[in-house]
Amino acid sequence: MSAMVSTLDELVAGIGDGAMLAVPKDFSGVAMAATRALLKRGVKDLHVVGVPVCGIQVDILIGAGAVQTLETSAVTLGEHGAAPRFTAAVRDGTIQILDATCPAIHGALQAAEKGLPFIPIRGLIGSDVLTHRRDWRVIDNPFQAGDRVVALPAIRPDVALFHAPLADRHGNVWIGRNRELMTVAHASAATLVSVEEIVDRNLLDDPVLAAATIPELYVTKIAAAPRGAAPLALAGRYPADTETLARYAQAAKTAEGFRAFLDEWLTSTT
Amino acid sequence: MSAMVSTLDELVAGIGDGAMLAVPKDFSGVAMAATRALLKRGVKDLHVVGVPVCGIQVDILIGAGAVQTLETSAVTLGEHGAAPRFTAAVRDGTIQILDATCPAIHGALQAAEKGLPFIPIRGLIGSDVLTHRRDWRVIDNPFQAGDRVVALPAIRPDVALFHAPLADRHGNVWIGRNRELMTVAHASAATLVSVEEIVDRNLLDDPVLAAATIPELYVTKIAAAPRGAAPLALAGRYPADTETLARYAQAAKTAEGFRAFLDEWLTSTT
Amino acid sequence: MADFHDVSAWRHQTETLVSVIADLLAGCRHVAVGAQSPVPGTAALLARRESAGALRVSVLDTDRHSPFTNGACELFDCAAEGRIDAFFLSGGQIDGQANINLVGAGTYPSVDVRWPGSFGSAFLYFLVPRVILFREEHTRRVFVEKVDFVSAPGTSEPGIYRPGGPHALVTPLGLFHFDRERARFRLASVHPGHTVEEIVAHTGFDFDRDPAPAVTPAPANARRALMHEIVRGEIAEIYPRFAARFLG
Amino acid sequence: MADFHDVSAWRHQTETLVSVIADLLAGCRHVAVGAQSPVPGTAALLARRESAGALRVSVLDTDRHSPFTNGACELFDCAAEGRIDAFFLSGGQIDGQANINLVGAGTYPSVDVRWPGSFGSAFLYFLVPRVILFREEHTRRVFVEKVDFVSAPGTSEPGIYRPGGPHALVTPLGLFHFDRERARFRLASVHPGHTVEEIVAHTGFDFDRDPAPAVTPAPANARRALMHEIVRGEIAEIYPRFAARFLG
Repeated sequence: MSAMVSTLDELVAGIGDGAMLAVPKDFSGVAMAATRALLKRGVKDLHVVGVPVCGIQVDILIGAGAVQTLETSAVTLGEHGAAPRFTAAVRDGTIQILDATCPAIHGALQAAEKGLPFIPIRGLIGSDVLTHRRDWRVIDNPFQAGDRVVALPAIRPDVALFHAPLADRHGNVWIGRNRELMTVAHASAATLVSVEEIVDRNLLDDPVLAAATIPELYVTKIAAAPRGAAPLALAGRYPADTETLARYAQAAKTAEGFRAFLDEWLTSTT
Repeated sequence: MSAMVSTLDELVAGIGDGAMLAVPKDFSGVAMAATRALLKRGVKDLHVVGVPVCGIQVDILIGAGAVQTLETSAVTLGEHGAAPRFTAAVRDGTIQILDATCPAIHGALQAAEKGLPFIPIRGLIGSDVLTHRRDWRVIDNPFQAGDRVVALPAIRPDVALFHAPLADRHGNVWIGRNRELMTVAHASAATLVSVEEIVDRNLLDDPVLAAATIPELYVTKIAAAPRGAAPLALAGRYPADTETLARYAQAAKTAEGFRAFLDEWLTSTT
Repeated sequence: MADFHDVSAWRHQTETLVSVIADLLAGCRHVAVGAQSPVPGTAALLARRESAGALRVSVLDTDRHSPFTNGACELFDCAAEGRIDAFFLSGGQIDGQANINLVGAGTYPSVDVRWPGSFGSAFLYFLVPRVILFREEHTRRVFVEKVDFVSAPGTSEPGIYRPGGPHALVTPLGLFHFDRERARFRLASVHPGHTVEEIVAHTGFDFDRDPAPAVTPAPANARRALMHEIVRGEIAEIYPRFAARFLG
Repeated sequence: MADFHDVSAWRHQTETLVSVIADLLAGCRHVAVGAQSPVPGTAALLARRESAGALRVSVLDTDRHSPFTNGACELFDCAAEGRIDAFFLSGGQIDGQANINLVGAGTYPSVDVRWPGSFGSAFLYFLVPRVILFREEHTRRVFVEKVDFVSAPGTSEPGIYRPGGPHALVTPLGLFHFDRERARFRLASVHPGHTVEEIVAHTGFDFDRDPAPAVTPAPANARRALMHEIVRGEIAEIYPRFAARFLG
């Protein structure tokens, strides 16, 4: 099944304009090289779901004008500070923001993974996060009179896009401890994965690797992309390129600075 | 933290009379040696939850008079046929049976794992499984008028008891692909695990093993029990002892035959 | 009826059943079978071969043939997401509305005869589009007018979320299709060597039928050869006792 | 206020904050801290040492110091199960009812100043018994009468499931306890070198206080020594930049 293996350009061809696109947080394997391929091709009107938060990847997508709606619990460059293009877009009203809280994103994806129409969640009642989410409901706990609980509709992304350390030619993808990547693959209609390395053996034949492997059943396409999460870190493989991240944080404070960074980034290969 | 490591007798001391005890299905690591230790000590009035089905372990517990209530989706000896003591106990009305369906057991444990009061589930409506579960409710899907869905209350076992291939002295337990063992450990107030082998190194230090390891945070005690799932199989370690299983299936057809098997089994060491 | 003194007659019948079931899987992308279901398992692997790999077959509770890595819940989650097109169910009792009973005969809970339990049927029967009912005993004890306990209902009221349900019933005597609108079985074909009268005599529920139902076609020689190859190979590995009996 | 020209003054203040927070963790079994929270992290590791191992400390988003193996949801699941006793939250704005705002100043959604977002606060604030609010800027810009957006409310109506909530507020000027019944902060102690008047001047909400509040005790020498040892060791590994500044 080497039909699973594609180039980065072929990989991101699966992300259409207007798609609901789920992406992981910075420490879980962000597909930065694939994001560059996506922006080079041009994409617009994305509904991005940050699982459960996002960083430079989504800030760049916003800055490039590719995002219509963003559902997330936070956008931040971490130790490099605020996400400037996100901040500007919210202030200018150029994106629709659906503010969430981390476990709500996880729960709503788990509902989709389980084929449930909704899942309850504790907390939230009395918060403005809830007030502004017209798509959420407060219901009664059927087992305790007077106990109210928030019901979240399932989130079913069109596409999940992330980066992982290892895959095989069949499309099985090893994700290690980042188990939320398995949830998002189960929950999404299509799953696109860039990986550091594609090996010949079948990962499911190794009982130790298999236990943390997303089976190809849920994977649409994979593409090799060494250092594909850079400038972000990939746990166990490489640290963050803090110089580039700091340079981005500074440059993106203005629209012009962002545009210059983006032009350079789109033509670079790492 | 070698306070985690105990003998089998010490391990099962954590299972009191009347406890709600969750146990896995035959292919996921049944703690047969620990069950023998439990029966030697004597235990009664257990509320057993089969996750999601059970076999010889629970048939023996029922035959020995240790079970008051059994919640499960099935009890079977697999290729060795019906579970004779279960069948007799149901006919004689000596145990209370809460018939379920596999995904309902999984869902209710996942609700407990997530601290939810309940979780919805599809299916079930119109079945007598639902009719006889007075503890389940039919509610409205808050997102679609007229769509009814079953709500399951969380199952929060007092104790989870299972057998795994590997643990370390800190109490971290490697479970491989049997991910439901992690769910049941998260969901239960106490988790007792017998293992084939206890190693000196910390399993969480190995990123490949860590991905399928239950952290000691959720583990109460572990005990070494080589061949501790026998006569059942342990995947990747040993096959089922089909001769003993067939002998049990035959002997347990009568109360006398069961008693003779039990007496022999309680005094044997494998 | 499961006791064959004549092994070659059993082999012949099994070939027919495998062939009938393989036909029922046409067009599916993913079929799941149980670890103790050799006839459906053989049919699924046959259909996979004939589909040139378009059909995915998952054999549950086996390390090598199960694609699942997320624990025992994954089969059910996968089905609920619409990723499984066909599955097999059976019953201690099956009635004319395709209700199935895996719990027991008599009055619940202290039934006269207790069976293992409902397993995942009360869920999968609702969610898998093409559920094939398969039972190797065709008697009035099994095929009753009304089951004593509904592990899973054959049909649901309007408004109940139900993308799945019964598609067909396969027995050693014949093949029935299920009409979900009418909530009735229709006899589609009678297996070679059997008659409509025999089926009526051994079926406790009423069903629709043509005045002269078709005879189930015997598997073509090419299909029989493929079947034997699969049984010698993949099936011998998963269901060794079945393969030994089939191959002699 | 976060800009210290005098590093030794910053070190002195940080010692006080670490010491105050460590005291607030007394009796806890499990505290979780964020990967970018060096002061709470140091306090938690100090409290662990002083507890002789009875306190478990989980540092999120680190491979070596996080116990979690079930993905990004596990922190929240773990908290909801009652397995986490203490956690730290902050806010771009915090008001006198302990409501916190991590979203922005101005009118939502097109706020004048946008912050990253609510993260897990709208959940953890309800479920972790001892939430410690920590903010290194003590100004009227932060401590407002009423937050512009409630990421998570300080208190809830009767009937709302809420085993958790605000326990204390720690700033560079003082320590406040939160009274959940009265939904008000009470000034518990003023840090050395600061005054009640200074705190009142820089706090935009009304709070309770004794006529002469206590002065926050300086950490004992033994505790200071332990703190330095921890910063040199465990903290230098998790928060290297903080450790370098602290140790000079």
